[in-house]
Amino acid sequence: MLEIKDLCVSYGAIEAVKGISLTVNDGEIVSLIGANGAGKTTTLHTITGLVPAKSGSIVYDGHDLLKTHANKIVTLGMAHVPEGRHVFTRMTVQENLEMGAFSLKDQSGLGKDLEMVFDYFPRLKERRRQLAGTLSGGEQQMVAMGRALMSHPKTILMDEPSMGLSPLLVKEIFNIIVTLRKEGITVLLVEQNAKMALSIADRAYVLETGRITMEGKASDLLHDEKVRKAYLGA
Amino acid sequence: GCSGGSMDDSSSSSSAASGDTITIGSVTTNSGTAAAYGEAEVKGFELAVSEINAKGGINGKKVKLESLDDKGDATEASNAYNKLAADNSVLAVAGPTISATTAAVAPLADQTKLVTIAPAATADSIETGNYLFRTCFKDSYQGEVAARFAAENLKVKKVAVLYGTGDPYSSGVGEAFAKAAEKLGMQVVDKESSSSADDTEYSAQLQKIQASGAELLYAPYYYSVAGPYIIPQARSVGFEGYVMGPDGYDGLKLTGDKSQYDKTFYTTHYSADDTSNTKVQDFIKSYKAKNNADPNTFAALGYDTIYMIKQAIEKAGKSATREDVRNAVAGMSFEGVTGKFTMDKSGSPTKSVIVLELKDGKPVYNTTVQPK
Amino acid sequence: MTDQIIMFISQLFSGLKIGSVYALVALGYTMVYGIIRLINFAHGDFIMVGAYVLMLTIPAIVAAGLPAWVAIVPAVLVCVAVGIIVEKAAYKPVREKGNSMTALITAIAMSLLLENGAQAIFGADFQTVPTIFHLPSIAFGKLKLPGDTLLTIVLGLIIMIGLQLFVKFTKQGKAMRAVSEDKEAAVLMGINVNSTIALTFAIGSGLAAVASLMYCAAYPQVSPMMGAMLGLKAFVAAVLGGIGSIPGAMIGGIAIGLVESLTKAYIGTITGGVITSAFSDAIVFAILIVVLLVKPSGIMGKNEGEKV
Amino acid sequence: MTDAKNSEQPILKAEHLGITFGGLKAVSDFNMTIRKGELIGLIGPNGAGKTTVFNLLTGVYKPTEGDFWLDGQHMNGKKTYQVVRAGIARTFQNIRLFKQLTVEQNVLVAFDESFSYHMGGAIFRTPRFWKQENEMHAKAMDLLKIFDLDGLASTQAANLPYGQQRKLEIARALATGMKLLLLDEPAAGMNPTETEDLLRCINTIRDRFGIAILLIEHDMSLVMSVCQRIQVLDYGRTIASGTPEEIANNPQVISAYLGADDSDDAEADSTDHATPEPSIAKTMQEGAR
Amino acid sequence: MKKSMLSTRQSYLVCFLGILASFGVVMALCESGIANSYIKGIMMTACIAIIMTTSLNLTIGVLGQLTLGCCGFEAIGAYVAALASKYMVAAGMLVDPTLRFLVTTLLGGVVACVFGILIGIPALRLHGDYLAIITLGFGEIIRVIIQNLKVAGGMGLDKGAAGQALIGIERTANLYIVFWIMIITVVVLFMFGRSRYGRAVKAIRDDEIAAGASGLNTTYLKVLVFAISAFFAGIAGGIFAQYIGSLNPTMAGWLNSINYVIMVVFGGMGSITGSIVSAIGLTILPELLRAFADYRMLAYSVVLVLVMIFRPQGIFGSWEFSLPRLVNRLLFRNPKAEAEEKAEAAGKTDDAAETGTETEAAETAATTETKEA
Ligand SMILES: Nc1ncnc2c1ncn2[C@@H]1O[C@H](COP(=O)(O)OP(=O)(O)OP(=O)(O)O)[C@@H](O)[C@H]1O
Ligand SMILES: Nc1ncnc2c1ncn2[C@@H]1O[C@H](COP(=O)(O)OP(=O)(O)OP(=O)(O)O)[C@@H](O)[C@H]1O
Ligand SMILES: CC(C)C[C@H](N)C(=O)O
Ligand SMILES: [Mg+2]
Ligand SMILES: [Mg+2]
Repeated sequence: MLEIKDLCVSYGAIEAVKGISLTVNDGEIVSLIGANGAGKTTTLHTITGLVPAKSGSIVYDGHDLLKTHANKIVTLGMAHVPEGRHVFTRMTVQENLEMGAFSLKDQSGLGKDLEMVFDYFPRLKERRRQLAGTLSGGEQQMVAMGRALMSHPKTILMDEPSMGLSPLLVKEIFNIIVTLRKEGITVLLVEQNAKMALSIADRAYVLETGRITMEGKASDLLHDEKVRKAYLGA
Repeated sequence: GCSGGSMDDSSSSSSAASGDTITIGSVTTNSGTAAAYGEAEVKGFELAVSEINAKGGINGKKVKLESLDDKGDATEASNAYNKLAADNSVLAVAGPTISATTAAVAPLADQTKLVTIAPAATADSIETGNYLFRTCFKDSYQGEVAARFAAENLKVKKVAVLYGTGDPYSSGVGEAFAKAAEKLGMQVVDKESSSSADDTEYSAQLQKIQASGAELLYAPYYYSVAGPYIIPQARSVGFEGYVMGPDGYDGLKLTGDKSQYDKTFYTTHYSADDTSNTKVQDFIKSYKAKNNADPNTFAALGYDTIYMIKQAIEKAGKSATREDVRNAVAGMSFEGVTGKFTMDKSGSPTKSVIVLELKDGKPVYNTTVQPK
Repeated sequence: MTDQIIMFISQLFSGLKIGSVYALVALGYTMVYGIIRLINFAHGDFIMVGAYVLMLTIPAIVAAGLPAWVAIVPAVLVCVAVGIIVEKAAYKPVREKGNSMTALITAIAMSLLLENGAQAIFGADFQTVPTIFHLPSIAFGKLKLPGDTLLTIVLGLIIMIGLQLFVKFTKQGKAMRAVSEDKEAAVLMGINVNSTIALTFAIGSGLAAVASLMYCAAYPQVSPMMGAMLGLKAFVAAVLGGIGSIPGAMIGGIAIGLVESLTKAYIGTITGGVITSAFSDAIVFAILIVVLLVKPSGIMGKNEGEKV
Repeated sequence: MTDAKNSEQPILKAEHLGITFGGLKAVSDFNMTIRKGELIGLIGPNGAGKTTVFNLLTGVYKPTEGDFWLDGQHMNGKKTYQVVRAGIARTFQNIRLFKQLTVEQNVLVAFDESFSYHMGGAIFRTPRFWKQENEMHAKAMDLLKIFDLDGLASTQAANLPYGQQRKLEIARALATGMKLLLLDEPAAGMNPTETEDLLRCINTIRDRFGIAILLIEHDMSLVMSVCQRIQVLDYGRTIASGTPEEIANNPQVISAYLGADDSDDAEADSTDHATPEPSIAKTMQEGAR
Repeated sequence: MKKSMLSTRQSYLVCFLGILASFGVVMALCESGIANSYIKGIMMTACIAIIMTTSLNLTIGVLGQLTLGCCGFEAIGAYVAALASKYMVAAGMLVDPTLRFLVTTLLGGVVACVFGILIGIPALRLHGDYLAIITLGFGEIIRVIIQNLKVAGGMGLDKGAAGQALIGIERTANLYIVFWIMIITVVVLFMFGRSRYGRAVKAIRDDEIAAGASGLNTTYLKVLVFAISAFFAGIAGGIFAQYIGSLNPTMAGWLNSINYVIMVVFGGMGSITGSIVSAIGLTILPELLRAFADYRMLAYSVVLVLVMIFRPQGIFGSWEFSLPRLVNRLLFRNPKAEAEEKAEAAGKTDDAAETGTETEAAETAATTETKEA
């Protein structure tokens, strides 16, 4: 379980996150929606230690994440699919995926895990020897997700996984998220495609300029008039 | 109306050294690749100054040494020099160390009318015949003496030259040697050069020299290059003839087998076992007492330089101006540890050259070549 | 064998001798550049540090009855320490705050610091290093091939292959590659970026110590400035071979060594004396320029054309 | 709108355009004709070669086969800036602004070629310099006004929020005075509200400048509502082209790109979390109307 | 708000007066004898450094391309000017030293510029460290060539043979004239930077691909910048030759070039003010540290590292000093102008406030010059 309390984050003078609290329970899909610049990415970055927090607390499975070294967080079973993919451009697709398993002590299951990822994303199998930097945007997104899966996460943070993907793939990705949940993985999902995100999430939070302005069951938010107007383009 | 901005104005026609100290400035190369020379010179200066002060100074005034570093760089040298020149209490300057910086300082000396004596800058081209003097002989002369020694004492017929083009000293002496060798009827069978005077690898050139059948290799380089690189590499490509070099060989760094340095000669300014000169032993003794090490040629030149200045100031008298000191240096006769000599019109001494030979890695006095 | 051929072969070997030293130094540059995209201008000075350690420790080691090359142990230790300190004290803070240009200036400043520090401690003068190897030359008739040249070449090859295997197959090696590409993503993979960079510096500096051993075996002299030109040439070698590429560093180093030696030997004859051996440095740089213009990423470098 | 098809010369004509990257045929046999005032969609799965088509048309890559013409002028082998000056401008899939310049300067840079004062003029600040600089400033502000960016003219581009960066990129492209505008996924990363706003902008500029637009986009509601024709790429080849309706119902396109219409589950979307909302085809059809 | 500020024309006038004033100060110092030859020498060195640094800043700071070969161009300018001057003296041409100085210096600049173009066209296809290393290579090649040039004769190989010795160059550089050359350089670079050219060059720095896609001929502009930098480096070389009076090929070496790069980065990339201040500062600093003889280079490198750690953007970042702005502030205090000022100090707007800041850098030159003396 992930619990964030009163988190504040700033970049120099810019306060990006102004005291948010949120909870993600085991096995849930929780969606975080909000306009550009609301602080969604910043929140995820703070959880996985890429950005230092100014105040507040983040507890995951009894571990204080703010006191955990960023590179140890993945060993606690938390993976992060970052915004903008961040694939290793000069490594092949397969090497990228293998990097995902870096934190695992036991590397023997590597082959099986790869097959699993290739099942999710057959396209990657075709391109396994291509340098990730020359892949199309969508293909890179698949690599980033596949790579996260390779670390056997209990929780995955996803930052706009559908960005730049074809409708077919968007659907696939959302299907995968649902499948992941079925397999017991907890998902914290940041999405611009709020409609889709809310339709698969259990609960959701709405973030506006660094503050949480609404929270509740996803289905409720999906039908909320304000949300519809602001984020669903109704 | 721009005279004030001109760099050529000579504002200071300096008055007599006032007060009870005389300041001698020095600009030397104390950092960078030629630093060892500069450091040796400064040690020579310091020794001379302390001796002079111990004996009551010059004209009863204490001597102060104001020593500046030029990093072997022309701009630094002129800035440092200008700093000294602007100080009216400075009566004379010792330095700079290498020819490259001396060339930059030479016109400044004339302009500021400040007598400047370079202990070891041997390049011919720095002469101005005005305010710049030197304690050492010059490269053309040194090269010529070496050629004469090769022809007359070593009796070789075929010689080869190897020098670094980046350095006026190395190429200057090298060219002078080649020219003189031809004049003396020797055959210059190969002339090779390197990119700079501080390369490390010369075996390509040396191999060609070996193949050319030269009996003697003239390789004007600094001690730090000739010792560990040129001579061993020459021997390792199979060259067994004579190796000769200029004063830069002083303090040659030896590596490996000492016998490979046999048959090596060089021209220099002074020799520790030159018994013909009584000053030498005294100098060595007091140098050792002060620095706990043996002096090299450059310390000796530095030492003489200060004494030359002393002699000139004494001659110019108690209220000497910079011009007076200059006039005293011009044409002066001097006897120091590096020999007995007279300044010629262009500011270089006509002096004897000492040839040393390496035996078991140690320089041994071979002969003194008197000026013609 | 005619004299001509003997001369040619020994030229080749003298090129290989200096070339394999360049290669060893270039490997260090490539490792560090590969991971933090920084021309570690101080790398040449690490070699100087190593050389001073050799100079100081060899007499004691020989006195203790051990072979002189054992001095490599203290040399590696000191170089690694210096490398890590330089990284932690200077490069890391600058990396976190500055840009690539700042980092480069810092590297230059560290180079100045090491050079002037050495000068303050040891003086500006040159000092000789005792003989390190007593290897016999291998003779083929009139052709003599010096033993330490062969050793340097073999050592260079072994290190190159070792490094290549390390980077390709070990976990730490993979971490290095990941960090070199994307530090943020590397953290997310569970890689400790700082220790990976420190490790890379340690390896690079250790290599510098090895390079200084081989360098001092061939050119037995140390001075505070000795690293500057050597470092520059080796850096050119690394770029020529394709910076970031381990085999590239080796190829680049050897290529530069050969070019230097062969131009010194033959350029005068070929051009009828118009261009003399004194141009060898210029020719090395000219070749670098031509190679980079034809293949901007160097001989072995991967073309990282930016995808638009 | 369809009468644009009858107009004289096509703005862009591409024939058998193709490029190979070390064995990989990223684009092959690409044909396209665009006329003045048209807005054409280019869609296809990820990695289909859409961006590569843009790169070919803007001279970033040299085609390994085929030719293309702008206003009848043969453009193969032209450098990027030559292509731009001839009249093709673009935006990038990953925003490429001049980050350290201000919003206004971003636009001014693209005006550059339409102003002619020389270095002498710049150094001596001739009247011509001032006249042109002022003119440029006025034009830039006009352009920024269309995108509601005029208030931010002196903000540094890097400090703009994402959506406005996208708009600025379009404004900058417009400033080149092009005839054909290539937009690469302008709506990516925007939420539906912002997308709608963008859509309005696109319509405005097409009508106001009378230019042709080629649009890459994965947001089907956007594509379907603004494009007159759509061309679909897959594996570098054109698999379909036609009106939005035709495309939406093309089985090949559905299987390769849109995904089968699971409208059965669509009803359940709000109740059953297990199923994502899939009625893309439906959205498209709505948009197309 | 505009009403209460200086108009554009007034701003120019203020700057011009500022420059005149600073020249007056320099002149007063020299004529009154307060500045002795040492100080004058340092001022001269500082002027040369300012010309080198500000023009190099155009390539490094504004274009964003690192070059390590600037001293190669300086050397070309220096040798050309020196040889031309020697030739003219020998041939009895242009006997007026000032005129000869100007003509030969300009010639040095032009020849360096030609080399800049020749070298820039191929070299600028590369970026970043590759460009750095390739320019470094060109510098070294120039050094070796000069070294072996019969006419340049290394350095004064043979004093007898005319033209061979590059010592004894007529020392015709006059501080006042050099001061004005420096001012012209700074003004030209400043005006260039604040025009469509400068904007285009900055655009290339930020994103070359996007710049091409905005219709800029990036190759042309890059070569242009390179050529301008080379031209001024050549001018600086011409001045140097005729100030120092003797030349040595090592001046073309990379270590010297790096010194100027350090000055640029130290002052702040893209900031003319920064370049001027750091050129002056880093010229004076080693002189001040002379007292510490052995440790001065050590101290220098430590200072450098500390600045990079604690102020990585350089002392001035991209901030420019502006006399008109200062005047505005003093005369027409108002909160809005101050806010603007603050924003600019924070480096947020680069040169948005165009009119208010027109000749500020030239002005900086002037005022800092005063500081120096
Ligand atoms: N590295 C940074 N430095 C300074 N400010 C930043 C940085 N990263 C983000 N910000 C600012 O922090 C705020 C929140 O940004 P964040 O990226 O978290 O938003 P987001 O909700 O993820 O938006 P988007 O939908 O565009 O991804 C924004 O105002 C942004 O400008
Ligand atoms: N420079 C390159 N080198 C090698 N392959 C490339 C290069 N550029 C593109 N490709 C390949 O060409 C194919 C088409 O890429 P492109 O970027 O055009 O896709 P796209 O249709 O724009 O996809 P997306 O919608 O995901 O952006 C991809 O498979 C990509 O890997
Ligand atoms: C110190 C000396 C070796 C200097 C040398 N004679 C020169 O003129 O450069
Ligand atoms: Mg985000
Ligand atoms: Mg694309």
